[in-house]
Amino acid sequence: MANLEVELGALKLKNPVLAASGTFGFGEEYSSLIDLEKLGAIMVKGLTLKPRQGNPAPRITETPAGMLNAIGLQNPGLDAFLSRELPRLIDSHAAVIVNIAGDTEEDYITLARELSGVPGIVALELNLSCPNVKQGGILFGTSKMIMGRLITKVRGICPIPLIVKLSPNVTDITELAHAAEESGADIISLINTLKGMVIDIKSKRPLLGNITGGLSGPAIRPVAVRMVYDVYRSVKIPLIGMGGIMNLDDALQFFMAGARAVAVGAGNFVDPCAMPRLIDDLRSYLEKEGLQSVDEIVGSAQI
Amino acid sequence: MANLEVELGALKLKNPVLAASGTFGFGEEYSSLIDLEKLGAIMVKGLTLKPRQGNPAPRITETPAGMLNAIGLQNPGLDAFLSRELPRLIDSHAAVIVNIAGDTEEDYITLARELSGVPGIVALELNLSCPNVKQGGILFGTSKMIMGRLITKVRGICPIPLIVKLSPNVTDITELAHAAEESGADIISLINTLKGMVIDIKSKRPLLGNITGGLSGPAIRPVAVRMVYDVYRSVKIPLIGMGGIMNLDDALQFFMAGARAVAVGAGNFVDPCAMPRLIDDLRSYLEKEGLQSVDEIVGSAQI
Amino acid sequence: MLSKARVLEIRKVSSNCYFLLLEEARIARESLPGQFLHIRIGESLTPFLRRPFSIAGTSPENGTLKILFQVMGEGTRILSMVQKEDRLDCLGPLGSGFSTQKAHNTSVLLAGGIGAAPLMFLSEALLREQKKVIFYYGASSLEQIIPVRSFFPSEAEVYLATEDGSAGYRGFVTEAFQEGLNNGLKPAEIFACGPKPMLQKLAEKNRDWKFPMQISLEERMACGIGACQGCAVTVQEKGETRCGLVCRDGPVFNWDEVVW
Amino acid sequence: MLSKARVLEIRKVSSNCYFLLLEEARIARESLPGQFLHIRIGESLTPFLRRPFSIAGTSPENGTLKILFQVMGEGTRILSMVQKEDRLDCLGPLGSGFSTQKAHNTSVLLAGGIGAAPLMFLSEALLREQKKVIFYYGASSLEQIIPVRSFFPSEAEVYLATEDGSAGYRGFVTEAFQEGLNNGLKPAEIFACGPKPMLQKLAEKNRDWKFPMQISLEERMACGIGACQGCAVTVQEKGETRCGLVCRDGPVFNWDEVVW
Ligand SMILES: Cc1cc2nc3c(=O)[nH]c(=O)nc-3n(C[C@H](O)[C@H](O)[C@H](O)COP(=O)(O)OP(=O)(O)OC[C@H]3O[C@@H](n4cnc5c(N)ncnc54)[C@H](O)[C@@H]3O)c2cc1C
Ligand SMILES: Cc1cc2nc3c(=O)[nH]c(=O)nc-3n(C[C@H](O)[C@H](O)[C@H](O)COP(=O)(O)OP(=O)(O)OC[C@H]3O[C@@H](n4cnc5c(N)ncnc54)[C@H](O)[C@@H]3O)c2cc1C
Ligand SMILES: Cc1cc2nc3c(=O)[nH]c(=O)nc-3n(C[C@H](O)[C@H](O)[C@H](O)COP(=O)(O)O)c2cc1C
Ligand SMILES: Cc1cc2nc3c(=O)[nH]c(=O)nc-3n(C[C@H](O)[C@H](O)[C@H](O)COP(=O)(O)O)c2cc1C
Ligand code: FES
Ligand code: FES
Repeated sequence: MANLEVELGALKLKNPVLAASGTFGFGEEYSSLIDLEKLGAIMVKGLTLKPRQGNPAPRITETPAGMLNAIGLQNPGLDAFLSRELPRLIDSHAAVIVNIAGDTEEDYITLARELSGVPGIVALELNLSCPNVKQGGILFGTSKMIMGRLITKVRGICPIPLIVKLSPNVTDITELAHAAEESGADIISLINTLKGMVIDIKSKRPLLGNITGGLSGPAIRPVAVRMVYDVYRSVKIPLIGMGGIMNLDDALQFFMAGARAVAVGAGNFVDPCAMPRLIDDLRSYLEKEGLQSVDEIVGSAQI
Repeated sequence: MANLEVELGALKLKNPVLAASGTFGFGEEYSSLIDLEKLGAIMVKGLTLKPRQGNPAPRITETPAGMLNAIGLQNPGLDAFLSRELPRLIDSHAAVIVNIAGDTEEDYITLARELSGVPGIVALELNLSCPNVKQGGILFGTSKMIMGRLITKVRGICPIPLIVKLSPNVTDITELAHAAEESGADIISLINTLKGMVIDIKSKRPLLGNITGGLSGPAIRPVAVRMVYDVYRSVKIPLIGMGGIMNLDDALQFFMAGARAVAVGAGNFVDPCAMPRLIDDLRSYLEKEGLQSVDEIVGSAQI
Repeated sequence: MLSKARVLEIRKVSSNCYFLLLEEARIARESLPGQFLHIRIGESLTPFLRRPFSIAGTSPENGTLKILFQVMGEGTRILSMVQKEDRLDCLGPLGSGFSTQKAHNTSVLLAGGIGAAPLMFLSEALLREQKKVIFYYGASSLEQIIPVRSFFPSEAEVYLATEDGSAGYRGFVTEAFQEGLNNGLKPAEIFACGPKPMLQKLAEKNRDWKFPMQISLEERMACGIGACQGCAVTVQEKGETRCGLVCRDGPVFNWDEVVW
Repeated sequence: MLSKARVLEIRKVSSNCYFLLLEEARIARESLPGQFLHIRIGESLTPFLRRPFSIAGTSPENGTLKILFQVMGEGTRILSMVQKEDRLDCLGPLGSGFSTQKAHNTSVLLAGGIGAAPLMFLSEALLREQKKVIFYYGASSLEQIIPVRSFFPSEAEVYLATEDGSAGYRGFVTEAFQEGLNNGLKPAEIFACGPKPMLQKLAEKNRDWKFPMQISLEERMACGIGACQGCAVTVQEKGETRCGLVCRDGPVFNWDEVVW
């Protein structure tokens, strides 16, 4: 039987199929549908220091071959996560990656300090799509300088693998990937959602309560594959690819572009069994192709 | 009967429905299918000074709710355009907007000089998605500075309305829109295609001969609507919106977001009659809603 | 929770509503009135997301269940073209159901349009509990009315209201119900499902009436199981507001929980 | 150029090929062998683009035409589910057709797989011109073979080749044809359609043979009418290479025009 284990630097995963942050809650919701232990890891819903209420409704709408979401990081906050959500996740034997977000550098640092010692948490993922309130609202993820400084600081106090999640809403993602690597990121995950909006032509108003939202799903897959392909050439650290993955064929594009692991996001909503099936299909694919491990196809489409 | 005429500054169009550059050739190909005179204008295939062969095959592939193209600006060059294509367009009574592209500032300036006096050409559209060979290949459309300087120069020698077409592959499109306005653009058109790629998992190679291509079609519509919405707030000059428009409902989103005219691109491939039908449907819509002109809904979704 | 249900019957029941009879033993057995199924429409990427539909009745003995749906957009248009023997990918039953009081009493069911669907299922449960069921059902016109008599247990009293007066009371179903109250109707509890303005109106009125009242809400859904936080509705509990999820905390809420 | 063709018949003719009989008088009247239709698959946004299919025959008197297609991916899978009386949105006939010589002579038609489709149409025209038609048809195995006899005029001589030898000659159709040549076959002209490797092989061989030969190419298409420059193929004319368009300059090319 082919071995699905992958090593992303110091992060060892039983297989390279992860649940993308924000699309899998804290795992519990899906536990009656699938065996959480089977997944490579669960990247839990974006966590902030204090609980957040999130954005006004409507928060989601469908778009051609995709969806927009403007959840607004609704989450129960650090304390409730540690006392209520994490124990349940650990009980289910899932590997947990915590996606953290904040409005200031201090938020990130506090979260990283509180979380990185906790047993059961295998890595942290920095969600940089939040506006930096101290720097006039510039997103952490769109400025090399602001991002680099944040990563350096978090790196300093975080003994576990640090994943930096890149936003696609930038002119040159390779530049930011490079800055993330230089500043000490162990792994890069990409892509987060593309900024988009839908207008309700009946009411002549933006449909989402938050006006704009993040576009995800198969619609953005070509953009995501391209970014993984480009970033693979500019950094040496491993990549986690995501954006519109629904099945094995989609995932293979990401591996071949250069991702060492993939995450399924909106695809979970359409098919709650997408991840376990992808894991099985990936194993069959490796066996059929006579491959020992996924590593043999990582970046194979690079020319 | 509702009046479909629109004025985009000095550019008066009989209606606000245009053919997007590169998707409608030089009009001739569609002339047996639709009456070219009926269209607001035809933005012809990107024109360069010298003829271009374009990229190796395959040049297109389908993606979820969209397509990728990497035509590579194949075109017959300025001379053949003036002697062969333009006369036919003029015979068909179409309003012609010429989309021009170059590798150097001089290319753009020469094209603008040669084209802007020619009867039958109602405006020029600057396609800024080409790499600036003199500036180390930075795209004209991704740097405020390079773009601003180019526009200022072209503006100086171009007596007819000047449209600047913005690329969506940037961190902050409003900044570039603002720079375009400051430098003398009369109209902004947006969006061009998003950079993307597809990997052929059988051959483990990028599918397109050019490796990457431009993503268009309904998949990108939410991104396009958002950019029109944002740019509308940051400039005073009129906008031509495009990106995934297939029908009236799609076009209305763009008008309400702030576009005074819209262009249909990939939609023409799927339904060659999309534009004439959109024009008829728009007229019926205005009448049903008791509106005098499209101006009454332009930007109506802004809040 | 994920099953392929077999289509036994699909039938048009009004100008824009369809009746769907599905066979899936587990869902038929487990479903409670007020719960819903999250159904995948075709296998194409457009429409992308699943669509939620209330369960309109079950027959656990036969392993079958009913759905009533209205054609609204692309998804329901495609659903209306399924054929006998097709398989529908159904996630569910999901959400919390209606809870009914222990005592024998008079229950009033108020439905606007396709909101009738979950109340049909509920009426069967109430009748089994030996309650008197009075059903007020409103639609915009006669042709939009589902032939309730063929879906509703015959023991239920049914009152129709149409906005154009083409059948039953002329006006809104809330007004028809108000008339009933004026004529001495004494509901012990109310269950309502319909368009938001109707429910909002009822909640307003109920500040005077003060009947026990449960309402079933709709919101756009992605996951349907509480994972994405997409279907948020602001709810209040003891003066404090928080974010509730229609798919998990609802779709049935107490009338005074919802912040409109 | 844009018509809604009525589906008169759809039928499976091999393990993965379907026959489609359409009614559309204008297309039936105007089509030439070698031309194709650009067909919209359903009304959903996925699949997004139209799909090109060769016209496999027409009956101008009845206003009907034939298509033969193979299920390759999503688009053809959906097309295989159309039903009698459905309407298909067809753009065409498009492209240039085969041109045939004036003289009476022996024409050899070489098809690989679904490449047989345009050659069926062509064979009818050739037979009307009183020519002798010899058809070499290859597929990977028996079950992939379309029952040519029921689609091909009985006057045509037919030779089969399968890669696994399950029917006819064991090997590639090009090899079967070579054997024919070895046995004295003297074609006056050749028409070929099939997978790229087969056509490339033929073009190579023809540098020795030097038969007049036309081949029909495939390329991914968006517009189908020469507007998008998407279906480029490099062609040469008098030593100069330029970019040709399969949809407009082709799909039929002279064998020595194409730069492989
Ligand atoms: C818990 C629940 C139970 C439901 N039960 C039923 C039922 O039994 N029968 C029935 O016919 N319908 C029911 N609905 C509504 C049904 O889900 C929508 O009508 C359907 O999803 C529309 O899909 P569409 O693709 O046809 O329309 P779309 O093209 O997606 O939308 C058409 C219109 O419907 C509105 N809409 C879309 N999705 C929703 C949604 N989730 N909630 C509210 N409005 C929406 C949109 O604003 C739009 O105006 C229920 C909804 C919920 C949340
Ligand atoms: C001029 C012309 C005439 C044709 N005539 C016929 C015919 O008579 N019968 C028939 O069955 N097929 C014909 N084809 C091929 C047919 O168009 C493709 O098989 C079809 O578009 C595949 O669609 P899909 O959605 O099923 O597959 P997709 O999912 O789009 O692709 C499946 C596979 O088919 C390949 N493919 C897709 N589109 C094309 C294309 N345009 N050209 C070549 N390869 C492609 C892809 O590389 C992929 O591997 C013709 C193609 C052309 C260009
Ligand atoms: C409903 C929803 C909520 C999301 N929330 C988060 C989040 O909290 N943190 C984060 O980093 N990404 C979040 N994302 C982005 C996803 O993790 C993922 O990067 C993106 O959706 C692209 O993958 P997909 O196309 O497979 O969905 C969210 C996406 C969706 C659809
Ligand atoms: C095949 C193709 C060729 C294109 N060529 C050009 C071009 O030459 N110049 C240009 O400015 N834009 C070009 N575009 C971009 C379109 O004009 C348009 O901006 C983009 O496709 C978004 O619109 P759509 O989604 O309606 O296609 C091209 C698009 C396509 C699909
Ligand atoms: S639909 Fe995802 S939380 Fe309710
Ligand atoms: S498909 Fe557009 S030019 Fe051939």
